[in-house]
Amino acid sequence: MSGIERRTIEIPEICRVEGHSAVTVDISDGRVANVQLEVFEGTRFFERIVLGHQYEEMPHITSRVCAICSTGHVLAAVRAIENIFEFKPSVHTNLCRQLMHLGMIIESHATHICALALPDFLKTPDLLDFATKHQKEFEVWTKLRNLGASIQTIIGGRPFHPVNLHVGGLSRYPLEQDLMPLLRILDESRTYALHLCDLLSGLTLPIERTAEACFLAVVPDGPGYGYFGEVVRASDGWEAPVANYKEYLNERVVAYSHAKISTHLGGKPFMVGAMARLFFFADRLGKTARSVFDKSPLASGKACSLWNNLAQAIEILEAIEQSIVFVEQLAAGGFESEGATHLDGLVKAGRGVGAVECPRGTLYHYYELDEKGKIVAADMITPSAQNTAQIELDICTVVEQQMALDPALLQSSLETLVRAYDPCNTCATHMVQIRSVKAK
Amino acid sequence: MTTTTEQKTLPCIAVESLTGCAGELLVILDNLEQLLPFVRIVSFPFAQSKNECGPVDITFVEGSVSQPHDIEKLKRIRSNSRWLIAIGNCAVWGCVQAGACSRCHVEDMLHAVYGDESPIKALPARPLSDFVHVDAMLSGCPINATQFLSVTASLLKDHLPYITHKPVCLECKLRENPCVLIEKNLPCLGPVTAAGCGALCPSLGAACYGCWGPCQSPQMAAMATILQEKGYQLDEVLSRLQTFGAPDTLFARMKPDAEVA
Amino acid sequence: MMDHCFVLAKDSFAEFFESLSKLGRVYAPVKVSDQSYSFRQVESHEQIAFEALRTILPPKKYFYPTQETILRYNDVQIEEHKPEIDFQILFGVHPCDLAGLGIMDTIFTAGPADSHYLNRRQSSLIVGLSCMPDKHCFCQSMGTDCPESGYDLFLTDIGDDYLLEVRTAAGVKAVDPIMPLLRAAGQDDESRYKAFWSNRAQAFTNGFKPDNLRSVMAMEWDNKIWDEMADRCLSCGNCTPVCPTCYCFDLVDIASLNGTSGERRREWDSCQFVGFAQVAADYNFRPGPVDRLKFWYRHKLHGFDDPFGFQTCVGCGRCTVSCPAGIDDIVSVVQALQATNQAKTKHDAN
Amino acid sequence: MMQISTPFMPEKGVIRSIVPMAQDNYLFEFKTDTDRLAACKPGQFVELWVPGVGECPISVCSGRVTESIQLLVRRVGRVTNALFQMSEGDWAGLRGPYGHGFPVERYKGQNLCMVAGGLGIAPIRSLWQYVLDHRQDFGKVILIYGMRHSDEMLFREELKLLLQRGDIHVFLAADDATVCELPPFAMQVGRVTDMIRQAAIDHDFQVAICGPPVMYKYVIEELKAKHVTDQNIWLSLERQMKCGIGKCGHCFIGGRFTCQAGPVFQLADLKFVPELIECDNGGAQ
Ligand SMILES: Cc1cc2nc3c(=O)[nH]c(=O)nc-3n(C[C@H](O)[C@H](O)[C@H](O)COP(=O)(O)OP(=O)(O)OC[C@H]3O[C@@H](n4cnc5c(N)ncnc54)[C@H](O)[C@@H]3O)c2cc1C
Ligand code: SF4
Ligand code: SF4
Ligand code: SF4
Repeated sequence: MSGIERRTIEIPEICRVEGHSAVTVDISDGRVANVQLEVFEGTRFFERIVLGHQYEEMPHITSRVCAICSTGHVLAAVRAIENIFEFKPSVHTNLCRQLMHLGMIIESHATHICALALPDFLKTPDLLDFATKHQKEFEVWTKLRNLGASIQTIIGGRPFHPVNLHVGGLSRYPLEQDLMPLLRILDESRTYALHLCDLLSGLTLPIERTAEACFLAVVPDGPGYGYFGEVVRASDGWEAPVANYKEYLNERVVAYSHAKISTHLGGKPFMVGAMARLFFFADRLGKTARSVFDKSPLASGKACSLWNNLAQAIEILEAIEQSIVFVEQLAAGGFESEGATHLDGLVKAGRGVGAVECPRGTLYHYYELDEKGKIVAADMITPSAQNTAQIELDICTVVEQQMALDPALLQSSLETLVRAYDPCNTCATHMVQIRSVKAK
Repeated sequence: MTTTTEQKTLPCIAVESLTGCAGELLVILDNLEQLLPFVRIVSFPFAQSKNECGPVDITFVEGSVSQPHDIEKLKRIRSNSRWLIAIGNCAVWGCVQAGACSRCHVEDMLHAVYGDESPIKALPARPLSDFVHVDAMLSGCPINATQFLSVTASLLKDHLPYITHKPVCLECKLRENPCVLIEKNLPCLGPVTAAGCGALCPSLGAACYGCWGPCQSPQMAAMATILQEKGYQLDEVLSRLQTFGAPDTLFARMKPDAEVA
Repeated sequence: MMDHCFVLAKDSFAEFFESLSKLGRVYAPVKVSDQSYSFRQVESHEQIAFEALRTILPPKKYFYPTQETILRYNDVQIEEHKPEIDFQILFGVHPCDLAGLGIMDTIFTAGPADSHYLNRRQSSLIVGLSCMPDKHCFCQSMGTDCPESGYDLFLTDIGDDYLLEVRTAAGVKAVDPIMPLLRAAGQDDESRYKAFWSNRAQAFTNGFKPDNLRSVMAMEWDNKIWDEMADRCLSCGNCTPVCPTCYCFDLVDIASLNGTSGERRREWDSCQFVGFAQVAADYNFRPGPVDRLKFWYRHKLHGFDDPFGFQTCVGCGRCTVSCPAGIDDIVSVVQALQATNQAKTKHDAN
Repeated sequence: MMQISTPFMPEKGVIRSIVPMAQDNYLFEFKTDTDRLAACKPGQFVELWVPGVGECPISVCSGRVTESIQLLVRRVGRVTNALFQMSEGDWAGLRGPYGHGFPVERYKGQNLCMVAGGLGIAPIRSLWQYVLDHRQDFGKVILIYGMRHSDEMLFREELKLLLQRGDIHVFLAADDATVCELPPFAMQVGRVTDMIRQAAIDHDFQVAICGPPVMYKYVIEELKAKHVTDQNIWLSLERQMKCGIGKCGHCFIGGRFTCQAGPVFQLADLKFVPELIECDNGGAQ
């Protein structure tokens, strides 16, 4: 072994991500020998937890996978089960669900950008620092978060872990007087989203280049920019129905992590999330978001993964515009007061997949029911699990570029990189914190 | 906003998490503006990267104990904290993962989710109070922000908060909701679930599914009897009652024919 | 007897309502689900559910809110919280609820009077309304079916008209603007009125006689019926907030984060909760559902005999319909107790 | 419209002194602006409020009318813990005095036996102070005070003086008296019931009792054995009391509000009260 320089970079716990995780990089003879993104959030076993429960409990149980994208889990579960029952929800229900989802996108992206990612760029390691030195950004965060929370509360009953979304429909539909006050807030919120877009486009990134990524995203149902669909598309030209997810996502268990790792079509790492969605569907954006996108570094199509945060800001802007449309449509459609649809006659045995584009990427829920509607098998594949392989690839690329740098700088680059993905370890089971970089 | 010098003399709080969905952390983040003038946040790994592990006045802990690492961390937190407060259903009851553990062995779960060769060490999910002394428990999934702030206010004065865990039915009736258990025969768990959410589900016409965990002295056997009379199968009833972590001990008094599966 | 009685044609009700709503906010029963009604604020007479028998919560909530602040404090002083009290009109209060309010009045005025309750009570106009009992009503048995007081105005449904009794000075003032709509009640009206009340008296079918409740309860204290009921009791407390005569509350301090100020609040409580009779060192005088259930029955049936000389159940049937376990059927429970008791005493006599 | 004021308004009571009596038992002296509280009768109580925490009923243990009142408080839970964190000069809220205390007028001219268990000594102390101030009005006077451990003895100095007086017969008993007191404390190992057996009590005595719920049943049995009638037995009862003025319902037993009709009851007056002394299964949950 003598003569060969070996060292290991360890980031034992990465802060400001959802959940607990760590990064280990082995460097041997000037080359990266091994990269591990370890998720050591305790195991949650949702695929097992749901067994034996009734289908109608799925939204409530699976929302507990993760608070921040609980709405996504609820909607994925609901879609999967409705697919089994071959049930088509009403137009009204769909509008409510879409609006709800946008509320989550706004809240989750805002929190991710402002609280988890921005402090890296603004160099404010603690909250009070952030709140006092960057009052504008703190305010933007508060306003957008509150907006997202209000939307989700009005539709779902509370800011997260919604109680009002069920298989079949809502238990109570929002009334005109609940929704209309949103319009004014939505209108004001554009400036906050634009502020984030400006701020993020103007950043100098600590990393020049990340590994080239293959993007995957669900093709939205309908013409606009959207988050629900039945077909997934990859940037290498391939397309498949989400129902076949098992064939194209290879989920495997790795020894070092509580999160499973996914690759696409036999081993290829890939990236899901805001950047992937914009890569495919920027042309579906509304006018305002589109013009921001066109001027941004994302427009080139091959951007550094760190721009994911900017992609999220653009999605916030788009979500605000879309929400205004949905609220207006709900108003125009009249406010029906149907209660949750009773599905009793439709319950049957079967299998179904529901895929939803969550803030961090595609989320798949799969269920198998018996004839009484009891869950006999389940599977959930979260975006963070899908991104893990790509993050490891990116880490590898960054370490090779910056190996010569001061270890503290390198560590900070790596943390920034990981945070850009906003890996949700709670989802993947939970995620990361950094204590030191040790060179052995 | 207070200046840095004043910050030094403020009570220190920490927000830590074990294994959970981070919901409580979000609730705290959402109420940060109200807290910041009165406390110094010395540790909050979810939201800041400069975290100390020195002594703190109040530590709020979210999440359940689900792996050996969590126990170590919890013990360290306990020894550093004057008040240790369990927040959220995971920390108070163990939430859905504990609920499942009472119906299935953790090894089986590991096997079911991660396959045969998994090196992962998992423990059956347990609430904090199974391992350390907990000064107060604030249930909720997620916790109620108003309740959290008033509990924090008490603790900042070094007073134990008043938390009663009366049933959801109380809040439901105070909001004058028609009872969905009676009128719609929905499997409402309001009678055995701790209040605090404001009877959210029944107020929307849906059944309470028990996300706040058991109320004080829940009558599980009676609840099971009544749901069975409404046509729900016993195994379904039990799995609903235990979904959000109600421990087996609460079912001890159930009649032999209603033995916990 | 028809001194202060007038006839209001049902066709004129809208105008009557209009005139009432000029005096203040009007609350009346509205339909909130297939089976339930609730007193809510109404803007138009069309919202009123005249067919409503019992609302989920009784009208006590307008005088004794489910939650209210009683004082605020800071580091130097304690300040009484004086709620803003607007004049309110309760329309459609049935005899049992009028009797219930009477009992609440007694409790809240006995000893040091409860100001919040009384202040609200004094700035209200109560308009009673006649009703036809269903199978759960037993106000007749409890002697609360024909109220003689507790209202300002009372409407009896006599076919196409209402017979409007004006009971108080406030009532006189309230009908003053609509006098042109009214005509004095005549003989025919009186007989229609009497016919209504006698028909109504016939409509009570359960034949429940609450005799000797005190001794029956005492002798049947260990009856196994209590244990059977307690096996089903959820301790959910639904029976108490819905009862027009349940008054229990909890007092709660809400401190502010600044460490110096806060408020004290009272909230409805229930004797069915395990913490209700618990004292220091976790000693509990009523630890089990059976203890609490018996306490409640006893309190309703003869609990107020001693201090006030009346029973606290007014026979509205709310507890019966609100109990998810179906065990708060006062009539059948007491009848069962009376039956065993009678058998026992006969046996002893022999 | 005339609006009346709420009866829930406490007065501010400034802590004048805090004297530890035994572990977790402190004697607090409060000064209020009015003398309404100081003029209370033996056995009455106040609602003590620690702002931000809550209220609890505490017996006034000073039987003499002075410008301040004394409360002996045991630290057991939320409110009492918070009180123990306060210092001289701080204020708490006080409402009262509430309830009917011991019927001292009816005791006059008769023999009196006072039985206290543990913390029950607090209201009994107000009674003995009254009795001593009007000693000539009473016949034979006996004080029986039981505690778990001799260390827990409250009002030690005053008891010393009582023992020296000679016109009042004092019995002290502890379940565990390993640290045996020097004279004048004639501490015996045993329970209050043993003391009652020893004491020269007959049907001619009025008996005032205050102690933990479990104690009453045995004390009453013992007194009956001595032919003391139900008319002459007076119990001070503990219940949860949120309001103290017969509204909140928590203390309601056998047709009456303990706070208003009690807390001192004549045993004869408690005809059918099933949960009077203790609950059926001893309070275990
Ligand atoms: C007439 C009277 C006189 C008394 N005199 C004295 C005296 O002189 N000195 C003294 O030290 N003590 C006295 N006590 C006892 C004293 O009132 C109690 O020790 C006191 O209430 C303890 O208050 P805490 O808040 O410290 O205790 P905690 O144990 O925290 O609770 C206080 C009360 O709140 C209630 N409570 C607790 N949990 C719940 C829940 N989940 N739901 C509803 N309620 C709940 C309990 O009933 C408990 O009694 C007296 C009691 C009475 C009735
Ligand atoms: S709906 Fe549920 S929570 Fe509400 S009263 Fe009925 S059982 Fe209780
Ligand atoms: S499930 Fe029950 S406890 Fe949870 S929000 Fe709904 S009503 Fe509240
Ligand atoms: S006890 Fe039941 S029937 Fe009687 S007044 Fe109360 S709610 Fe009505």
